[in-house]
Amino acid sequence: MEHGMSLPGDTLLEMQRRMLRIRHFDERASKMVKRGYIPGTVHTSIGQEAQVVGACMALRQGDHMTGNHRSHGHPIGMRSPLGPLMAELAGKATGVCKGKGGSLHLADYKVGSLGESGITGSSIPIALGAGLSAQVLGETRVALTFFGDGAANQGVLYESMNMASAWKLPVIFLCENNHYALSTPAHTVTGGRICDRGAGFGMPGTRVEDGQDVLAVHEVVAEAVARARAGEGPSLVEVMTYRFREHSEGLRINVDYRDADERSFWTSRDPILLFRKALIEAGKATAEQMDMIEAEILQEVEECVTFAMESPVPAREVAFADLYSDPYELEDVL
Amino acid sequence: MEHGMSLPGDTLLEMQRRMLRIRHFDERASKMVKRGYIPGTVHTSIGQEAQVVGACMALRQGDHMTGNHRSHGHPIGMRSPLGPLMAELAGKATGVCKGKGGSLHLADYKVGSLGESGITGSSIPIALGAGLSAQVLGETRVALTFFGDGAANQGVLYESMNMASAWKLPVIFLCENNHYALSTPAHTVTGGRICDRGAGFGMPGTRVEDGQDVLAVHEVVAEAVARARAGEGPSLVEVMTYRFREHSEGLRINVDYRDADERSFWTSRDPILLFRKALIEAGKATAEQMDMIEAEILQEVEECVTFAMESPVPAREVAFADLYSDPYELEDVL
Amino acid sequence: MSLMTFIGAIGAAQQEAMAADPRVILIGEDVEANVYGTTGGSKQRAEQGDFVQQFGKLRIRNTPISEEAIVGAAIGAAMTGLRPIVDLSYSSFLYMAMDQFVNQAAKNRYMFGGQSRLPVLFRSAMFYGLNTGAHHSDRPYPMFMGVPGLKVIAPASARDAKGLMRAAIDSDDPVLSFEAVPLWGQKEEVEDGEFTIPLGVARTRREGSDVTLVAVSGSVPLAMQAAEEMAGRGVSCEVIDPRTLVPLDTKAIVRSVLKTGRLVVAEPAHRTCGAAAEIAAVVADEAMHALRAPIKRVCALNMQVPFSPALEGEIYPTKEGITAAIEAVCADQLDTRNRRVG
Amino acid sequence: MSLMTFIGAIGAAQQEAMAADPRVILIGEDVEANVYGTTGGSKQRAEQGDFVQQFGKLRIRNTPISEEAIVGAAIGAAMTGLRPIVDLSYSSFLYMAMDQFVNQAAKNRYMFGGQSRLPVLFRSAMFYGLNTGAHHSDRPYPMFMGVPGLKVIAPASARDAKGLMRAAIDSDDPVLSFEAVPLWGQKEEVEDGEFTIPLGVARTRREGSDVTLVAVSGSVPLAMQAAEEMAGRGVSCEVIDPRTLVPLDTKAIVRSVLKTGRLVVAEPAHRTCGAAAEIAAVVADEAMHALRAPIKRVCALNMQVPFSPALEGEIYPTKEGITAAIEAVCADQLDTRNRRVG
Ligand SMILES: Cc1ncc(C[n+]2csc(CCOP(=O)(O)OP(=O)(O)O)c2C)c(N)n1
Ligand SMILES: Cc1ncc(C[n+]2csc(CCOP(=O)(O)OP(=O)(O)O)c2C)c(N)n1
Ligand SMILES: [Mg+2]
Ligand SMILES: [Mg+2]
Repeated sequence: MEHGMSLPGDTLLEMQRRMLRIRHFDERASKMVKRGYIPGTVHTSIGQEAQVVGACMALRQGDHMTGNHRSHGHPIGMRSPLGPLMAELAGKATGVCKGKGGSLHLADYKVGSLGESGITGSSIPIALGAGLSAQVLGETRVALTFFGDGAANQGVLYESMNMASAWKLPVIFLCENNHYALSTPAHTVTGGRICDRGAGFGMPGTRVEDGQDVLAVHEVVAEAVARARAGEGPSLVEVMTYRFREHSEGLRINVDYRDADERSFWTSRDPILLFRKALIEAGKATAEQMDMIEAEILQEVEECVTFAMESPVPAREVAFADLYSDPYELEDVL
Repeated sequence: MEHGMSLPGDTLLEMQRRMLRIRHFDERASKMVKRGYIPGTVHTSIGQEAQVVGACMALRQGDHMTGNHRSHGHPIGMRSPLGPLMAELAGKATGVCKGKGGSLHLADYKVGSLGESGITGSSIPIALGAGLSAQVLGETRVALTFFGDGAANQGVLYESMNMASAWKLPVIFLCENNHYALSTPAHTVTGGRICDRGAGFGMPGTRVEDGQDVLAVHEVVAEAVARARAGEGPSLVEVMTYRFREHSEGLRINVDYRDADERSFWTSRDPILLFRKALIEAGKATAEQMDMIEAEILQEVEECVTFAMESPVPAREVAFADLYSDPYELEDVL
Repeated sequence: MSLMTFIGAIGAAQQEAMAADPRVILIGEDVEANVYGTTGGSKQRAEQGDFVQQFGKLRIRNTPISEEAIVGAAIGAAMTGLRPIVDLSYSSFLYMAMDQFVNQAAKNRYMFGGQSRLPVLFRSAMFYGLNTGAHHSDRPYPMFMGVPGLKVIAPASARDAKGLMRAAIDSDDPVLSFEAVPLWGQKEEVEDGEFTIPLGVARTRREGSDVTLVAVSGSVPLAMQAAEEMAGRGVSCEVIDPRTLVPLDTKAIVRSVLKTGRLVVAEPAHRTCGAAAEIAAVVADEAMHALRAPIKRVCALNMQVPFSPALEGEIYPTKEGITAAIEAVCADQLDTRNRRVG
Repeated sequence: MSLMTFIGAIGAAQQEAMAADPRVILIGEDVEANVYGTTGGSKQRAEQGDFVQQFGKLRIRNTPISEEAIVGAAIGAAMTGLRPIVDLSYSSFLYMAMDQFVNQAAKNRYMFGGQSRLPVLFRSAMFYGLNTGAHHSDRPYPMFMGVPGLKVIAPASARDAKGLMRAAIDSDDPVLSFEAVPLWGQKEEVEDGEFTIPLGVARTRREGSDVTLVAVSGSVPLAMQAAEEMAGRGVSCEVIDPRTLVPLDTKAIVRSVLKTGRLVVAEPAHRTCGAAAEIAAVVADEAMHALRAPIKRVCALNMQVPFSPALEGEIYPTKEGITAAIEAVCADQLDTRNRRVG
């Protein structure tokens, strides 16, 4: 991790903060699902925090991001306030989407989060469009889209990569390769390596072998962002990582599709612990400071839970708002 | 062309025959459109005969093929009888699809032609399925799918390549790169090179630079077929070629999207003339023999036109047949 | 006969069809690990194991997440000798493969003058009402009803699921099966062993004389409850479950309306251009002279599906909605009865 | 006012909208070379050149053949500041992008609690009846009518095309425009310069008292001919063109049926679950008491589209089919008239 340690101390600590926010937010969300406070299910990013934060921290205010069903980490990585996110998961009126989106469909336009997607691959061309508008309007913003190794088999990804490349759009295609799509091992359904697919579409394709190292991810994504911002076109980045939990909270799969050795290898590479150690070793912070940061984050998460729990459920009329932009007659849609 | 000249003389002459069949069939079809004997429009393969025939001759009876809107060459290349093809174009009862398909939707299951497609890219996964059935049923047949440089930007191609690769299916993906999709130059809408897209999906991707050389095409495709038949999986082949005519017969495009130099460079590389010369030079046939072959083909084409012209139009009831396999009550669908 | 759940019946139909014919294969995302519950082993014959153990990985296979290629490959495989069952899991994912459904599955046989056979079944589950949000709650069957060349089934009970599923697998045409997840746990007595229920034959779930209640898929139990309730109030409902939407048993529906003179249609799809619209239009043509009241539809609102449990219930048809519609069309009836009683 | 063709009106609406607002861009396959006829120059202002010359390649661009990404990119661009017009050429190609239409365009604004604006217009042309075979003859608008969140227009005249197109471009919601190619050459007097026609307002093309004839898109001229013919036979038809299908002006239709007591609906889409089914169902609910005859639909048969000119004519609605439907619902009327005359 030496390399990225030259980043400003603030930035380094902010990375750890965001990873901790994702971890503790998701830990709490998981518990709330089990207790019935969150309806439906959630997909946690636990274990994948470095990959999310390393990428998001390479963006700046004004940039855009789209994501997928593993959906909390992305907006948290963009620094979306936790309260409305947790309230959204709980289906409350104060949710970031007024309780109408839920876990799979978080979006916080204020931080550039254009929307997570329950449909794998479906939000990829949305980021392409954000790149297109940047180019036409002459704005120097970029767009990054997160998708999994499973979603990397959706054709729309290659249509989008091709168009971004032909038009030199400022888009970063970021594949979160956590080795599985639900119960399906990536190697059984993937021809070749995902990172190698960039070249055929005229863009760099880079694999971050150690996706548990937030600085390694950040370095590669920052390069892709710089390239995009400079008008040199899109990049494909594949980050190798692992989810520590089941595909979604509460899902039980009877077949043992991930073996114990593999699991323990990866859990020994907890991105948050690794970075904590690295920061301390590099003298960027003391253990005490790190503990304090973690305590702060725990407090923040606690508050977001309280906010969510204490918020009211949406009023009935909310179900009938926001379908169209112009006021429409309710009888037309009811 | 020296290389392939070691093929049996019969095979070489059959190649030329098939190319001539395509050429003269399409020449006649073009005239018949102008005179109103063929309704709608047709897309000719004139100029691209080497690419079509070089590929089809690498297949054998029992193999499958799917194609696209540039649709006559493919079944002719598979040795589908000309009469029912021309009758189909003319919308006659004796058409290979009973007059219900038309130029865009030729299919002749007897020769393994599973169907051309008016929707670009749409018939690619059909060939994938033919590869899947071969594998499951333990048959050694292969499936080849033709698509253009334009269709190479459809996502379903990459989904299909990936699945074929992951499952090692006997499929050959053959891109007919004639440099344009309708009025759109390939280089303006294509990121990277199409042939380079094979690698990222775990399969060889080969470009035939001289797609006007039927033997060059044949050699590369034969290798891909051998690989597929041996259970080693799919291949991507990109053949560089050129259409001598407008996108479709009768279409007028006001913008001059193909410059004269480019056009004359390519028309100087007429695949049929090139191969004729090569055959004669290699002593495989005399000029007289070649003339005789061409005369035979012209005769065959003449007969197919007569057949088409003299055939009756389909009876009204034909419009209501073949929607489902089981006899259904007409009132249900009318 | 054994008591069987709806989802168990689907598994059984698949298992029997695969055992009967080696050309039947099953593909889909995560089918090997039985994530969606229809490719596991049965309790009665635990020693056989799950589908992978019974039929092997050549015939049971996990696909990449590539719906368009999955559907296309199944079509191509059907055209060349297999009889694929495709598990598309959520109905919301069908859109990814729309071109293959409409332009290939539905059109090939016709366009090619009858040269192709397309024995392929596409299963998908409608997970509505479960707080999964707008991306996982679709009930898109009406879109496919309007595509000639496709057949569409929507069973609403375990026995119907098993019999129709098998008929669909045995059909030489492409069939789409839409299964309402709220029904998965429902139980019914089902014949042991193989049997089929022909496509295109409605099931009269309850006979009645005052109003015809046509209910589709997940709306069937709601309609039955409403009918029961209305019976207590003196209104006799005939409940018809079409079971297959293409072909649609319009004769049975029209016959019933000719008897009752009234029609209410309930279904979980959005109202506009839904199956209920089609059924209403057929009846307004063929049984107009017998109609004694307006035709009422009780459908999902023309609204997207909100996530919050506080909101989602507003969208779908309810027993109360069906009851209100029956009341509206039987207003005179109810008045009369009330007067008679009073 | 100038006499303008339908296709010319579309070009004019696009040109004016692009001139008025730099955020309007136009993307699609082969739009630079004006292959589909709506991005060329106008004769009156030849010096301006075609759209590329007027607006530059940044705003007019040929796309790869990647409908799903095109539609998605347009949605994303609309969400981030542009107002794209997407030319998808043939309506038959929309299926390729179905996921983006349904799961992104229709749902985003709602799911995200109103955070997104989606000012984007998707144009496509229905080339039916032109012997292009089943892959190029679709009229799939009913599929989109059933997707809440989308708006759908289907103009049937030059003036309507221009005004509705511009209203669609100015709308902050995703709009799909379906244009019947058989109408492209039709001419009408059209205002010079910019104007809009509000979405959701039907146009009464002809007033009448005996039967309401609702006709959609390419069926409008057929309905007008049928009405003219029937007028000669003593039947007075009121012809209504809804013009926009979502929102649908049900009030105008119901009002007319309340007056005439009879309804015939004609449209070029397949019958099952079409716009005609929806309109019939609305009327069978809201105007049942006024109906004096069955509601008749005159639609494309539930059949795929054959290529041969000897066959294709069998599939679509015709003037004769509409006339026959009017005769059927006005049978008593015609009898009476005949008796009066005789
Ligand atoms: C179009 C579509 N197909 C299938 C699914 C069901 N599904 C949800 S998540 C998932 C696995 C996704 O795997 P990957 O993209 O690798 O992301 P991960 O869950 O591993 O982060 C599947 C199959 C879906 N949501 N959308
Ligand atoms: C899905 C779809 N989009 C667009 C079209 C319209 N179209 C027909 S052929 C064509 C160009 C195809 O180019 P290419 O694949 O290179 O084949 P070529 O015509 O050059 O042989 C286009 C855009 C179509 N038929 N289908
Ligand atoms: Mg994954
Ligand atoms: Mg081309």
